[in-house]
Amino acid sequence: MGKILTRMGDGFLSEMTEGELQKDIEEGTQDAADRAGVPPLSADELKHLFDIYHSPAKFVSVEPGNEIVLSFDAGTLKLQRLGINTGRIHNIQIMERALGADTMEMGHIDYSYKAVKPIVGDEQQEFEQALLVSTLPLFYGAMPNLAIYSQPDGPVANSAELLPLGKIAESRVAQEEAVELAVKDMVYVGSAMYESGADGINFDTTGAAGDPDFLATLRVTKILKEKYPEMCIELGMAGEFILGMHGKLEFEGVRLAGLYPHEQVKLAQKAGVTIFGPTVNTNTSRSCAWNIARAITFIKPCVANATIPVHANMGMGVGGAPVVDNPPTDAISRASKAMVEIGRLDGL
Amino acid sequence: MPKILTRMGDGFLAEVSEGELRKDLEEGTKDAAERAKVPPLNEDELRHLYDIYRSSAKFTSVDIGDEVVLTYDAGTLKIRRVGIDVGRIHALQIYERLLGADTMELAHVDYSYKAVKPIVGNEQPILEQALLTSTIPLFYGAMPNLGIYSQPDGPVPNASELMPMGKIAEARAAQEEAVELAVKDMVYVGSAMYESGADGINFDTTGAAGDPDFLATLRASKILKAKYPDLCVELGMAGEFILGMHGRLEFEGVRLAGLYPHEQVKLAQSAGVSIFGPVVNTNTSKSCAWNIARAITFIKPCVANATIPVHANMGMGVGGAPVVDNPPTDAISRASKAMVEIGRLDGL
Amino acid sequence: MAITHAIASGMGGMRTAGDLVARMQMTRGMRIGEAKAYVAQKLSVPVQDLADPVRMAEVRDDLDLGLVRSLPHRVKGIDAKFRIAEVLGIGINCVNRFRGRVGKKFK
Amino acid sequence: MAITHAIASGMGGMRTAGDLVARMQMTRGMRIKEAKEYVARKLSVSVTDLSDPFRMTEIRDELGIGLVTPLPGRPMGMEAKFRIAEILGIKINCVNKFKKKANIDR
Repeated sequence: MGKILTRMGDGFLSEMTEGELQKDIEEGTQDAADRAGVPPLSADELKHLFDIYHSPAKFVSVEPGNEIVLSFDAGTLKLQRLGINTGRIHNIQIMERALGADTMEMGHIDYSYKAVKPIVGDEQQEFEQALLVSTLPLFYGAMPNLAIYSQPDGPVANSAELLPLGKIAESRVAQEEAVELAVKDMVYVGSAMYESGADGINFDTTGAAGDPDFLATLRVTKILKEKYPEMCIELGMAGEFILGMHGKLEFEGVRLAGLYPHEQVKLAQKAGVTIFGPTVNTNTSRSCAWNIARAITFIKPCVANATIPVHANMGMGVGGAPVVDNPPTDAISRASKAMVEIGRLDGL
Repeated sequence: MPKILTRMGDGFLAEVSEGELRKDLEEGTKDAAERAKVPPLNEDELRHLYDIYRSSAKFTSVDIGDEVVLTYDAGTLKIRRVGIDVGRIHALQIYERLLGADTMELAHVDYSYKAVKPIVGNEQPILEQALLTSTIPLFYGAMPNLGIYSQPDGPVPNASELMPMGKIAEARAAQEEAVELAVKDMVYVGSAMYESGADGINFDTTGAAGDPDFLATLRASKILKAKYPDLCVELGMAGEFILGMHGRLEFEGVRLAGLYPHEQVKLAQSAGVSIFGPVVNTNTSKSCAWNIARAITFIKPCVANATIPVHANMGMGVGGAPVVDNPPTDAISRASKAMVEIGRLDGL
Repeated sequence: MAITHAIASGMGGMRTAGDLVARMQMTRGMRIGEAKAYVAQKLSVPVQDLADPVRMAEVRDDLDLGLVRSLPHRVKGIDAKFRIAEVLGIGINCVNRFRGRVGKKFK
Repeated sequence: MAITHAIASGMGGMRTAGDLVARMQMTRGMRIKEAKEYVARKLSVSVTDLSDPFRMTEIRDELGIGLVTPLPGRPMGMEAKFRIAEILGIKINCVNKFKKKANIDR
């Protein structure tokens, strides 16, 4: 029985037997099914996954005709992070014309709506120029990033300092204040960029600061969609599970803490989201096969529950992709194919 | 008697007679002399100013051999503000090779040390790459900008909300807290940039939020110079007069509120500043001649008191330059020549 | 990362019809199958042509929807988006704003 | 704004010796006159030569301290700054950092 070359969630190459691979896939789907109370993958799906991860090819892909569209979080920042000294309009053109991107996004280096607010005029000026010279749909994106509303960076009391002191009520009040401020900033920036001609607004890494983060973004979406019914709003998540940092927050009668992707998408739809981006985090000490089986198990019922397009997050450390800055194409292409073919996605 | 074409402080063209021009110069210098309790310009200097502003030439300049060196605040941002989509290293190269800049400055669009802190790791690689490809001395610059430490943007209570409520002590406490936080941020970012190889750090528009702003910058300069004795610190001001927003703050026994440039420079020197940049604001309802006579009267004793190089701020709305985004070369070149020749400056 | 996904499962943006299918998801909230069928019908091509760069280069050139190679005298940028809005029968935010800015005659 | 000042009263950066005079202000806190005299002495030229682009182009080329129009084979950027530090007898922060990184810190 030949050894299969595979990778761990931290990117390291490792070898496993067919039996080990089979076991990893089964355990991965079971883990997700137990946590989210959703069905595990079927025998056919597990067989398909096994075939994808069993392949010795360096690169795999979906079959012709099954391609989906890609949206990009932190779009223009990715080139900046690599130290490529181009302007952001150049970056959009590089993504559009050199890399065949379906959509693109302009983002500010701090990638938080709060940080964009004071310089939104500078952002609009550049964004309007970008729209004149690009053809693909252009998002403006950033994170709700509720954490930076806490002292010493922001105005509200720091709930992560209050909680260990047992000041639960004070901590909740601080988080509720942060929600109000974040809603204001996101509506302000989202409106400005839409008025400048944006095709869409992306709320990325939503829920990074737990349920208040998710609540703020759902409320903003609702406000923006009422204000601009034609606006495309993409809501991308930070993890598979809404952390109950507050614990009691609700949106339209549904408690947010503890929701999994198949439940999150329903609220996103209610709020008026156009494209939903579920996320499943990668466990670095398990294999990529274990991780992708687990990720697809979370995502599949989310796609089934959706009436809107679903673009799963498949960047570094999410959606079965290993947690490594320089991503190995073998692992990414396997995750890409598996997620699209078994998860039945509309995009990534 | 022929009319002289001149400009008002708001940039509008106006005609004055020879007598009116002379009167404007005399009143301008007198205004500054009375406010700062410094000597007015002498007969020879006024005569020289008169000749500069009486000229009908579109452009004027210093005599050959009298040139000074120029530093630039908000350096790379100026290229971005006019909507040229180039990376910041390109912007530096444009200044170095196309515009003949003596020095240059790398800057973040928000231009505040507080806003740079969370993304300093993104700024450093850009600075490091810029240093590899440029020859002229390179500053990293931003504003102390104490205003953004106040709620709802920042962590401390808002002094300008507390003051009208009569909560003077609370307002002062809030400003003192902001000073502590700003010092930390400036030292953090300044150190990071110096460690990345910056030739200098520029604290621009210092004092914009009054005496706490100035105090924070003096303290940050002192700490940085103690840490890195070879670091060049440039300290540029926001206005001719330190606003007493707190009123009682002192640096090394000297009360900061109400200080004029010739007094500010002494404190800058004792804080270890390498280059001091005094500012005199432009009065838009007076002529450029009135404004420059007034500005030079403030700056001359500052230069006389200095043992370090003095670079007067001569950008939009300061140093006798009119308050207008698209600056007329006639007015700027006259102010430039007058300030250098009569103010006896080391740079602009 | 982006390149790998684009090759493994992406439609291919302007090389194919990826940007057009994305626009249907964004403006009408269509799921992938519906969006592809809609675009194919509007372009009068079978769905399988949508991800074929050879075929789509021809179709995009014929319909003036913007080419990934910037050829002289062809639409690029905002003018291509005017055509896309027309061909797909959708509103494009910046196209509408452009119309507003250039004067009444073009509304 | 910047262009007007640069023509009206600026030294001219790399077109002349503006960057070198700036370095003396920045590293030694010299006033303008002292800084110009220092640089002129180090370059063995007169102070008037410092703001003459014609003369300074020759000097900068001879000394390898960077030309505003980078010609092939001539020092530029970091290379030029190595020589500037040596000729002016000053420390340049990024040059020292570079030496460390490239392991030529002797």
